[in-house]
Amino acid sequence: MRRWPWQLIAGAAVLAACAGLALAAPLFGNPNHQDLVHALGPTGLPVGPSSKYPLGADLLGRNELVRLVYGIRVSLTVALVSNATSIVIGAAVGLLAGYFRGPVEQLLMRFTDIGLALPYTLAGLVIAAVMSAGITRVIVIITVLFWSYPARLVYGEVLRLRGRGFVEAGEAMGSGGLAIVRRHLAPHVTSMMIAYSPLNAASAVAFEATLSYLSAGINPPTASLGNMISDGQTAISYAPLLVIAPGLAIMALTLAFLLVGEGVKAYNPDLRRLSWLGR
Amino acid sequence: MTREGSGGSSLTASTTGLAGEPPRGPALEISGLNVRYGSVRAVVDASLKVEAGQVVALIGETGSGKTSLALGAARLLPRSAAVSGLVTIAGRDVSGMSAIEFRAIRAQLVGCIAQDAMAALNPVVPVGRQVGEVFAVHAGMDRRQAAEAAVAALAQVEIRRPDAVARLYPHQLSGGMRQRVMIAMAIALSPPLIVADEPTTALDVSTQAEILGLVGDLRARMRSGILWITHDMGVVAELADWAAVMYAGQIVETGQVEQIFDAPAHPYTLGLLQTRRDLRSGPVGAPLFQIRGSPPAPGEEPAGCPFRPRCPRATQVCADVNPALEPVGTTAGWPGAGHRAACHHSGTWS
Amino acid sequence: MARALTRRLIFGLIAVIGVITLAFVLEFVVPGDPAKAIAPRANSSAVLANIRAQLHLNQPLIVQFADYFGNLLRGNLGTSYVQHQSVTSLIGPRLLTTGVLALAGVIAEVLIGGALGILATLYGRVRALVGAINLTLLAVPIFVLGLLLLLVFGFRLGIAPVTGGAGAAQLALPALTLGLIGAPWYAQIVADQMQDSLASSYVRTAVSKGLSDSYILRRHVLRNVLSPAVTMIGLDLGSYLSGVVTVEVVFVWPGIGLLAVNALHDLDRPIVMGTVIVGAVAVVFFNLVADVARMFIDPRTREEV
Amino acid sequence: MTAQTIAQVGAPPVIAFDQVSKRYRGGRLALDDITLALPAGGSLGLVGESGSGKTTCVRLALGLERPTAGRLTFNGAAYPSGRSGLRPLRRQIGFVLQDPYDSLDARMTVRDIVAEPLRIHRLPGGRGRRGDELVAELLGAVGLPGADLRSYPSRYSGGGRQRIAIARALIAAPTVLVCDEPTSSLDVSVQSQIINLLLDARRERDLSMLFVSHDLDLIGRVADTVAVMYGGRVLEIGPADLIRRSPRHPYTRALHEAVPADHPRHRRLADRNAAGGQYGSGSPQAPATDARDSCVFADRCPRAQDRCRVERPPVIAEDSLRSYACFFPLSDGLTGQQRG
Repeated sequence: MRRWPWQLIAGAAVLAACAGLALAAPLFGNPNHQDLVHALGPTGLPVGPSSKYPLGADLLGRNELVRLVYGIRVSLTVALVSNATSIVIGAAVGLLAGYFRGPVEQLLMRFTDIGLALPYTLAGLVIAAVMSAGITRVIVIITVLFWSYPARLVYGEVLRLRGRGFVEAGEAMGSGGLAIVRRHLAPHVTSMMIAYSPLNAASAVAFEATLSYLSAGINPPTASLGNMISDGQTAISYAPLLVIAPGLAIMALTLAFLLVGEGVKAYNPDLRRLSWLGR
Repeated sequence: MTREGSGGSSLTASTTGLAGEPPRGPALEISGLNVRYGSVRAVVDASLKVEAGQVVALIGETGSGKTSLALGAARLLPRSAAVSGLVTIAGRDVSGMSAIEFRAIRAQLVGCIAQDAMAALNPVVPVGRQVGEVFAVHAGMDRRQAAEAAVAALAQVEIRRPDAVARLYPHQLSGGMRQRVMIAMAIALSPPLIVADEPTTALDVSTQAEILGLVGDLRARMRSGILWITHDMGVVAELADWAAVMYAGQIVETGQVEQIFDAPAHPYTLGLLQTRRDLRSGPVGAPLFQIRGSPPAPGEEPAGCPFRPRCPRATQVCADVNPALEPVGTTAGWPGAGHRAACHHSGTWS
Repeated sequence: MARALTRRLIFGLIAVIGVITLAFVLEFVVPGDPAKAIAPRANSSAVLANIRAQLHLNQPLIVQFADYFGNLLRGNLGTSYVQHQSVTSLIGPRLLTTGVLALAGVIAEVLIGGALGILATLYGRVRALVGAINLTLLAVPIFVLGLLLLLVFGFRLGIAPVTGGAGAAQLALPALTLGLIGAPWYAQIVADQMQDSLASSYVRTAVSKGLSDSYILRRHVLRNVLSPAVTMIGLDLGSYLSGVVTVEVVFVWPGIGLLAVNALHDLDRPIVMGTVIVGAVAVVFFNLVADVARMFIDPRTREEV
Repeated sequence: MTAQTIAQVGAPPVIAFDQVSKRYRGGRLALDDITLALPAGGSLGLVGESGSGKTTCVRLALGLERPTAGRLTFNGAAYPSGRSGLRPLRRQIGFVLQDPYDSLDARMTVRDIVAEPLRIHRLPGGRGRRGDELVAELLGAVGLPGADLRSYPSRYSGGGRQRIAIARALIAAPTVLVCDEPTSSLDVSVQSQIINLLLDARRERDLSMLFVSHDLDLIGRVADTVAVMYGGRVLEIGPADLIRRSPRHPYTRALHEAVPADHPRHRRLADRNAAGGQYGSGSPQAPATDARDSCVFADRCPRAQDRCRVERPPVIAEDSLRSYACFFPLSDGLTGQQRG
């Protein structure tokens, strides 16, 4: 086997660490426990970092570190689930539309067009208004908004593949329609989706945080990296950690997914670029 | 270079050449050229000469190094290629020049014709402008003059309605038309050397015939030397005065075309000729003549003569010593012909 | 060429109609009684029933949708429940404000991204650094970047205003946020296209014609890089014009996004519908504009059916 | 006579085109009233330049396209429609396509590629060891003995991949071999090896063969009967050596004259007069294929007269073996070319 590229190793390591944290979350304590006596100082302001509160306390006297760990757990769950749902739906739509031309294709692709025409964040807010806060809401929103782009990618790829010699050879050998999809189209589409999904997961993490920040995702008291930032925003001048810590956590998680994506791309060696000028 | 009368009318209205020097010496002289891509040696110690007004065919199959040699000489290989050896064009030592220095005069020295004109022409720029920019940059013409010179150049290569064609984009032209545009670009400044990399391989046989006819016609009018890369012995027969056969990065035979066809002195050359002759005259359904085995993979350099594994008369010496390019006995060759081959048994083949 | 464009236009219209239908259905599933939104202080149910009757709210969904769609075709987006003004009069000026931000954002991302892409392609030494910058910018969510810029340039250095509003000074930070968020996408496109172009046979032909590096970059490479970048610009302009909600919220930039967010909180259905429709139309319109632009840049796309 | 065996003389043609036309969605007429027949046990060569319609004939023969007019028959019966209907027919057709880098699925192992026809038609050997042996044996027969069954196509050269494609074409014991320019993207020396493999396979397995190429010389060596195509029509059909030595249609002769000489002494293209702009490829676009009632070669033909531009030449059968579509055919007297 070729050596794993460093990006893949680094990204996977960070993801593993986050997953570890997520699973061990309960060991850190109760994210909603308020300790008004110790957590808040004499003037009612949250106490800074200390041994008991490594990241300090938030405005309601809760342990910021515990909430951060639960926030990571939420973001990771949302990213993995909504990434899977949006890609499975998108790939299926793209594959069906690409292979069964005619009315099926037109119907599916017009739905994809609608998905792509939706004003991104706004549509998320509108859907949010319709559902009660929580992880399921965020996953539904992300799935509804994220499936159309992979669908368009897969549709284009299937159209290109249909023209390729080996697909026509499959047909000329007498292979049935579904057999061609299963044996020739699906593997190529799968490897394309494997390369795309880290990018999709990274966008899901960022979008979940954005939705929660706009209180259209996971609302307090449940801890989410997004709503922790919107809560901490008011204390930005005297307790910046309440914004910086969740911010960095989101970036770490997103970066981990992106690195995995870069690693996957680097793993299958496409042609090295030749160049005739430039330094 | 200002052109003396020499019968052929100068191709374009005014070409300010290399400070007025008339062309001196051979169009191209290569000695000891090596091209390496990383650890893979594509061209090994190759030497070759193209006289003014002469067509030299560089023959070889995929991976023989023929393209690396020709483009290496014209300094058109990507930066990842390590090129060494002496290259002089029209008497000027080009290999010694810096990139900037060479760039200034390269268009006046060597014109290049690529194999796939579709890829070699910019898809989003009208062909007229792509021809005209040579004049604009090097012949000091303004935009309008360059456009006129471009239309004249297109007319030179027998394109009907050149003014209309000049406004079209490459994808709107037929294969033959695109190749004519490439030729027009290459001969724009009547350079002493033309390097053509299999220009007719991608064309239909009737279009190829026209392009060969056109090149034959231009050759008579221009005094340029042409280095023509091909793997088709028919094209060599049609166009070349002199031929060099390459195998596994080395020149294995070189000589006048008649000598090569009448008395090939290297088994690979003989094999190529027999393959084509048998293809054209053998009975229907009978097996075709074939050179057994396959060429060495890039980077793989067997001991001794590279052709040994495929040679019907290989002996022990062939396995030990890689034969150098030696003159073939004058009896078999033409008097003073310079027919040379890299084979321990070169005299026994014809 | 016209056939290809009309086909795209029809698909675009279908998409817009689809968005309208979807938004309309969603709006009606929204819990809460619009009548209360109109007269929050009214306590007697009679008054509320009267309002509901006036707005035909008790008629079946289909009739209300047909009614709404009919008005829409006549350019009447209805009246805001809360501000009792026509939706168009509310959205109009806001559209301009968001438009200015969208344009500034796109210009910023093209310049920053383009520069990063060109640097990464031409100067090998810088490539890893640009790669790291791209990854970092991709990893940071838009509101985190916004807050960071606000924290640094607003609070700490005091250069940029921290209060909302749509003045030129207030434009800098939100536009920079958009620019930095979009930059990696453009850097990627420009780098990929430039590398393809520099490795292409037509650049080798240009080199063989003794043209200078800068001439080749300007006259041969640039145009081939423009085409995919233009498609991306069309996509971005379309999506930004539907209100860069997050940036507008973080910087309190009075555009459509902010209007929509508030309208959602106030259950002001016509405004929300209005902004969604404007958004969808913007996306479709600018995709078409990008297609036309691409046809001028790359003649091969003219014949594409 | 041709290599047709006695037993099959009376049998219906394996593949027959009966006044077949094909117009693509964009309006382009790729085939215009084609009548051709691949006799049982025989071999038919289609030769023509790009845009002549020869590849469309292959696509119709493989059932990848349906004719817009006329009838296609396989062993006398009409081509069924739909994938399931075509399956039994497709089992009998082995094919080798032009681009070895495109016709093999880069994600499948060599074993799965070659054994795919067995799995499609549920023949023994689709899976498991029995299949491995079958594949290994066939790979040996096509010049890849001891090839690693678990390797991927990317490891093989153009010639190697074409051998894998031939093994795939033969594994389900077809009765017909359809080859669409199988060697045009290979080197000349590799071409001979691949062509010899195809000729051996045809002889050993008694296959009929439809062979398509732009290379006149190659067609003359591979096919008993040759059909010359241009602009979507058949201009001439006849035995390979007669087509070469004494063509009837001016286009056939023009094609032969365009082939480069054998020896520098017989050089004729490079000195202008022989081929001086005869084909006028200086004109921008490809031949108009929609010239309904005129000879499609009229605007490039040196012998063209008014009649050729207003009337479509019917197909004239000179005898049981030869036919051509030309008002002013060449007679035997004019050999027309000096052969090297």
